[in-house]
Amino acid sequence: MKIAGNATLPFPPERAYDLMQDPAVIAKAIPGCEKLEKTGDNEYSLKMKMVLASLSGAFDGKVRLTEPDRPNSFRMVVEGSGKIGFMKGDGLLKLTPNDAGTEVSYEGEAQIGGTMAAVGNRMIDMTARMLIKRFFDKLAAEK
Amino acid sequence: MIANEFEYTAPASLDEALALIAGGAKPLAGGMSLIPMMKLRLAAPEHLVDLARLKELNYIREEDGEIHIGAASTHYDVESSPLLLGKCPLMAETAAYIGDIQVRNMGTLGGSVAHADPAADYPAALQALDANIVLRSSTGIRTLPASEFFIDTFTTAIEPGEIVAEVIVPVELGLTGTSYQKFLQPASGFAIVGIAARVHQQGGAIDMIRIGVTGLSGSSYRAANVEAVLNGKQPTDETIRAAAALVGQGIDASADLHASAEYRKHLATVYTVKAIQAALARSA
Amino acid sequence: MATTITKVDKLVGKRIRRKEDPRLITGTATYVEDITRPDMQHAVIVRSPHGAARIKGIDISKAAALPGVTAVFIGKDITGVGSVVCAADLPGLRRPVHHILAQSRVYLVGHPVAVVVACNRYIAADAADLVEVDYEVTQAVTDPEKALAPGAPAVHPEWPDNKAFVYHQTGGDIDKAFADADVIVRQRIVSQRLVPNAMETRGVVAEWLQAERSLTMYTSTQIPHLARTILAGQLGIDENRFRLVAPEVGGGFGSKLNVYAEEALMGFITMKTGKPVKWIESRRENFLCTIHGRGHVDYFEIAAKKDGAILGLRLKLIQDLGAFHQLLTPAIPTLSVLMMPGLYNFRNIDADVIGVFTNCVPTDAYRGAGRPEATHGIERMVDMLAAELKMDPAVIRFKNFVQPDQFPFPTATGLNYDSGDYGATLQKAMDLIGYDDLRKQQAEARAAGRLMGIGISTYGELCAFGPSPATPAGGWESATVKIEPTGKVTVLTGTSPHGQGQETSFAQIAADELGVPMDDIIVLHGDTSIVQYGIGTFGSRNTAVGGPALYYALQDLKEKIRKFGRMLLEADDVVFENGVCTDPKTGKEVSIQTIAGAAYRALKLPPDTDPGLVATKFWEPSNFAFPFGAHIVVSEVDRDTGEIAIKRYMAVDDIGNQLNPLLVDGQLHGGAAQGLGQALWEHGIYDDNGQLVTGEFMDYVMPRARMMPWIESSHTVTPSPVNPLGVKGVGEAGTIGSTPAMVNSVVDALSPLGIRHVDMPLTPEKVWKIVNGATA
Amino acid sequence: MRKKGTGVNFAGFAKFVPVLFLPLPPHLLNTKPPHSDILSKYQKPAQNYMTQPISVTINGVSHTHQVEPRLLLIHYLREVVGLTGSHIGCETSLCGACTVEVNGKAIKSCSMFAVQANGATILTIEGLTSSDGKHHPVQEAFWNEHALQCGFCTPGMIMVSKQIIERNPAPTDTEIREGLDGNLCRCTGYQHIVNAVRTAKAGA
Repeated sequence: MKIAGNATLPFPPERAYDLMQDPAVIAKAIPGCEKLEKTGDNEYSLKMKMVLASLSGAFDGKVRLTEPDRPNSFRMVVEGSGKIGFMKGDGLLKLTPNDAGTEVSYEGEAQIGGTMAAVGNRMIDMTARMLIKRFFDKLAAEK
Repeated sequence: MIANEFEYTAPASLDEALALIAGGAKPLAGGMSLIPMMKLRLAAPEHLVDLARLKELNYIREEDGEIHIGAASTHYDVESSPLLLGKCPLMAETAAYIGDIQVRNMGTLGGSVAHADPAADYPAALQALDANIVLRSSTGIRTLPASEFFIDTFTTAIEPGEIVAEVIVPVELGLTGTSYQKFLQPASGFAIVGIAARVHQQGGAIDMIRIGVTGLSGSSYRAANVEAVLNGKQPTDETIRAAAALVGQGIDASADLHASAEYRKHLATVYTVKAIQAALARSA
Repeated sequence: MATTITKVDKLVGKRIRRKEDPRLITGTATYVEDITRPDMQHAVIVRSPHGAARIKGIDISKAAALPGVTAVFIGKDITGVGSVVCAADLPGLRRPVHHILAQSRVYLVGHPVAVVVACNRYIAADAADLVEVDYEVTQAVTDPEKALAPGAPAVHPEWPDNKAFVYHQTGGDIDKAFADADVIVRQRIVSQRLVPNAMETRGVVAEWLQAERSLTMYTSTQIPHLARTILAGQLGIDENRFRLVAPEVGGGFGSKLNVYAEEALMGFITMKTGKPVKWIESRRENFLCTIHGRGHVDYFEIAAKKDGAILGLRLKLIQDLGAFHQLLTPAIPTLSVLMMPGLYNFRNIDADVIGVFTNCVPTDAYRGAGRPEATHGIERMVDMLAAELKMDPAVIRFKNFVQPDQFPFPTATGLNYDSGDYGATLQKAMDLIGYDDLRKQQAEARAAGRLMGIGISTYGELCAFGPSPATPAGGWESATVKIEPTGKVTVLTGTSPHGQGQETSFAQIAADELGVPMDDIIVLHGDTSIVQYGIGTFGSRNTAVGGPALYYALQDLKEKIRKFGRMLLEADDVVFENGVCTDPKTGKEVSIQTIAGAAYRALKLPPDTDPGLVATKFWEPSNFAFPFGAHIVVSEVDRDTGEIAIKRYMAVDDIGNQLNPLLVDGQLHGGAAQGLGQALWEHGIYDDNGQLVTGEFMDYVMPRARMMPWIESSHTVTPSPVNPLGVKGVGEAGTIGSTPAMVNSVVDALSPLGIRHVDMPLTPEKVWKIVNGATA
Repeated sequence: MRKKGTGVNFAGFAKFVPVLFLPLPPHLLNTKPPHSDILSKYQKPAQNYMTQPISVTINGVSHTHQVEPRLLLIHYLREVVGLTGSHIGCETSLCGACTVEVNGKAIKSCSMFAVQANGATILTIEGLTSSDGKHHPVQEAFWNEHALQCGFCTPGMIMVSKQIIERNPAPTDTEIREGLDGNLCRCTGYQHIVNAVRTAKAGA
C-alpha cells in the first residue's frame, strides 16, 4: 500500500530534522510507543501498543533512520510484529521550509499482514493515516 | 475467529451501567462493529456492559420541538419510526441506507455514533441536522453539537467513563427538504461518500441549507463553503453544481482499493449535486 | 413455477421441483460442519502471514501447555505422509514438493505452518494464538510477468526463472495466415485472479479406528472417489478400508475439485492421536488457501481479410500458477488453448503457454476452467476486429461461424465439435432482444451524449469431461440401479452433485425408463462405502456423462425385467412400459413390483438369469460435448460516476436436450452471476509482498442480489450425438458466455471515446477515469 | 400402479428388507445432537473458563445453559442446542448464512454473543416447519421456484425473506433485492430467489 502525504511542523527545518532524529522525541510521538531503545547506529528497538477505537494490539519491532541529509530529508523504517500480525512502513521524509515552519512530505510503502490484514483495506488505510497524523501532531506539540 | 475471553454484564439500570463503565468496562451496544473486531482478536475488552437492553436508552420521542432518540434505538427503529418519518425524515432515510436488514435490526444509533467510523452513514445526517449528542457518565451529563462531537477517524469527544446516551434532532419546519445520497462500496456496503442535504426555500431562494459529508475523509463534516455559496440564492443547476464542486476543497480525502482520493472527491461533488437536487424537490 | 406431475407423463423435459430440497429448506441437511463424533477434537491451523520467508524456529510449548490441548504438530512431526498430489502432467513440468505442513520455508500467505488440536474449537483458537513462529522474511513475487523478468525473486530457489513449464501448440499454417492477412489486430488481455468462494468453506471430519485399520473421512469435495484414492496413497492406508464421504456440499465451482493438504493432515492427526478430529476452514482461510481461478495474461493477435474472414490466431499465454501445483493446476491453461478457435471456422492457430510460479495460492479449475479465458479472449478479439473493419459485431460473427453442414467439425486445436447451428442461436438472441432497434436507440443515445453499449458474445465450450485420454483420472462415469424387492428404486451415481440437482434429474430418467413414480426413487451419491467407484462432478459432466451411464444401466435392467415378465406371463414376448410388462397377445400384465418380488424370491428364474434386479454400468463418452450460445448485454455508462447499468441481459443457450429446464435456468443464472462477477466486480489482488488485499468479503466484491440484472433467457436445441440423452452440459455455460458479452457491451458504450479494450473488472473508478481522460 | 408390497408373494419378506438392503443415504446419516460430550465442553471446558447462565426459548422450546460469554449465538445454536440448520459462511457479518430471528427480528447470529440473547425468543430455520411437517410459505416458495442449489445459504435466505414480506407484503423486485442485501448466494444468481420472495408474498 502506498502512503503519501504531508504535515506542517512549527519549527525551522533544522530543528524539525533534529527532533525527528531524537529517540526521546520519537518515542513520545509514535502512537502507543511504550519503549524505544537504541540498539545500533540510528537503529532502535520498539515496543508499542496501538489503540484505535476498539482495535488494539501490542507490537515488538524496530525503528531505523537512514539516508540522513540534514535538514533536507531522511528515510524512516518502522517495523513491528505481534499476535495480531505485522506491519512495516518505509518512507522518505522531505523537509522544506514554509511560512509556518517546515513542511514535511512523506512518501513510501506500508505493509500489513496477519490477522490485522483481515479487517479490510478501508480500515488499514484509515488507520495508517490516523497513526501518521498523530505522529506529526505530537511532534508539532514539541517545544 | 473466536474472541478472547471477557466478562459480560447486562446491567439492570443505566446507573449500574455507568458505574461499571466508570470502572473501566467497555460498553456494548448492537456490537456490529465491536464483535467482528473481537472475533479477529483485534479488540479484546475484558469486561463488556450491554447497553442494548436498557429501556432507559430505548425511545424516540418529541419534546419541545425536538426529537430525542435514545442511544439503544436500532437503525430499524430509526428507519421505521413514524415520528421521524413525519418530522425528521432525513434520520429515517439515512438509517435505511445502513448495512442490511439484519445489521439494522441489531445495530444501534448510539453504537454507531460512538464508534465514529469515517464511512458510517449517520454522521452526514447528524452534521446536516445540527444534531446534539448527549453524553452521560456516572458523574454527569453534557451535550455537544455533532460538529464538536466528531473529531477524527474513530475519534470523538467521548471521555473515559462516558457513553452516548441520546441524540437530539430537530423537528423539521414544513417545506424543509432533505435527502441522503450514498455511493456505496459494493463489497462492504460502507459509504465511499455519503452526502446529507437539508434545504429550506423562501420565495424561490434558499434561506437555509446544510450539507453533511461522510466517507470522504477521516471525519464527517459540514460543508460550510457549499452552504455559503447557495444560501440566499435561487437554486439553478449551474449554481448547485458550482457550489457542490467546493465540497472537497481543502479536505485530505481518503483513498483505498475501492476509490482513490481523486475519485472520492469527484464523487462527493456528484453526490452533493444529487443530494441538493433531491432535497430541493422535496422542499417545494 | 414448477409443474405438478401426474404419473405416466414422461418426466424428462419437465420443470420439476427438486427432490433434494425438503432437507435443505428445513435446515435438516448434513454438511461437514454438522457432523460430530464422540470425543471429537478440533483442529486450528497456524498459517504464514508472509508471502515468502524462511522459518527460523517454532515454539509450540505455550500452546501445548494450554489445558484442553491434545496435540500440536509442526512440519517435522509429519512423517509417513505423502505430499499434495498434482494429477496433471505436461512435458518437462517442474513439480515442487508440496508438503502438507511447511518444512523450512513458507511460499505464500496462508501456508500452513503448525496445527493445534484441542477438545473444542475455542481452546484450539486460544492455543493457536500461543504458537510462536520466527520468520526471516524474503522477497516475494506475485505478478506473473514480474516473476518472468530477469532478476526476479525465485519462488522456488531451485528454479530461478520461475517457469514451471513452457508449452506450445500449433495447428494449420499460422505464418501463412498472417502473411495473407489484410488486417492484424493485437491486444494484451488479462483474465484476473478470481476467488471461487463457495458459500460453504472447506471442512473435514476424520476418524481412525485402529482395530480395523480403517479411516472414515467426511470432506467437502466434488470428487469423493478420486480423493479417497489419492489420500489413501498419501496416508499409506488401504483404499478399501477408507470410507470417504462427501456429505451435503455447499457449493464447489471447481474449488472442491481438488485434494488439499488439510485432508491428509486431518487423516494424519486422527491416526496419530487416535481421536476423531474436525477442521472447518474460516472464510479468511478460504480466500488465502483454497484454489483461485483464472490468473491469465494473454497476448492475442488475430489475422483477417478485409471482408472480415478470420484467418488465424496467435496467443502467448502467461498463466499465474501460484506457488504450487494443486490437483489440475498446470492443465487449466491447456484447456484455454483448446478453445481458442471459439465458434469460428478458421484453422490456423499458434499458442505459447508459460506457466509461472508466484508467491500466491495456486490457481486451478474454477467454473469454466480455461474456457472462460479463451472465450473472453477470442470474443474480445472478434469485436476489436469488427471495430477495426467497421463491421457490425453480429455480422462478423455470422461470417465466420462454423456452418451446420460442417459438423462434426475438426478444429485447429484438435477438437471435434459435435453439433450446432451457431447462426440460428445468435439470430434468435438478436430477434428476442430486438437488436436492430437497439442499434437505432444507441445511435439516438450517442447523439444525446449518452454512453449506451450493446455487447454480443457467442461462446462455445468443451465440456462433459470426457474421453479418458483427455481427463486426468478417467473420463467415464458409473451408475448402479437397484430395484429393491418392494419395487422401490435406488440409484447410485458416481457423480457427486452438490447443488446441480441430479437427485431430481436422474430420478426423472429412471422414472421414465422404469415407469415408477419419482417418489419411489432415491438417488445416492458421495459415499465411497455405498457407491461404486466414480469420477465426480466437474466440467459440466454430471448429466452428460453420469446420465448416460445411468441410462445404459437402466437398459440392462429393463432387459432383465422383460425376461422375468416373459416368465411370469408365460409369454413369448412382452412390452415393458409405464412400469408394467404386458403380453401384447393376451393383454395380461405384471407390474414391476411383482417382478421385483419374484426376482429376489427366486422360486423360479428365467433361463440364464440370476436372481435380483441390480445393474451397474461404467460408461465413457467418445468425445466431449460442445454447448454454445449467444448472450447480448445492453448497458449504459454513467459519465459522472463511471457506474455501469445493465439495461437488458438476453441469453440464448444451446445445451442440447434439457432434462429439467427449471434446473437449467438455475445453472445459467448462477453461471451468469459468476461471469458478470468477473467482468465487473471480482478481483483477487495480491500486493508485491504477497498479501491478498481482497482477502475478505469486505473487499472482494461478490455479486449481490441488488447488483444482478434480470436475465431473460431462451434456448435452441441441438441434441448432442455423443450420448444417448442428447445432452451437452450446462454447468459452466453461463459463466463462459456472460463475461465477454458484458465487457463487449461496455467497450461498445465507450467506443465513441476511442476505446477499444478495457481489462476486467470494469470498476466504476476505472471506467470514470477512461471517460474523464477521454473527455478532458 | 399397484400399491406397494402387493407384488411380494410371501408373507413376512418385507420385514427383513430394511435390514438386508437399505444403505443409509448420506443426508440421512444420524448426526442429530445434542451431544452431551459437546455440551459438557462448553459448559465446563478444561478449566478456568468463566461461564454464566442463559435461558432462551428456541422454536418454542425453553433452554437453559451455562455458557462462556464469548460463545457466539451461532455456535450456541449449532453446537450446544444442536440446531445445525443455520450456517456459518464468513466472519465479517457479510454473508447472512447464519440469519435467525431474535425476538421477531432477523439478525446475524455470528455477530452476537449467546449471552446477549438471554431471555430472548429465537426462531431458526428448523422452527419454520410446523409440527405436522407443513412448510412455511417462504420455504414452499423457495422449493417451487428452484431458489436454491447447494442449499448452504438457504436457511439464512429464507429467514431474511420471511422478514422482508412481513414488513412489506407487496415488495417490488427492487425492494426484494435490497432486502436480500445482507445475504450471499453463489449458486443461483438470485433470480429464482427474487421469484420465490415475490410468490411467497402472494401465497402467504
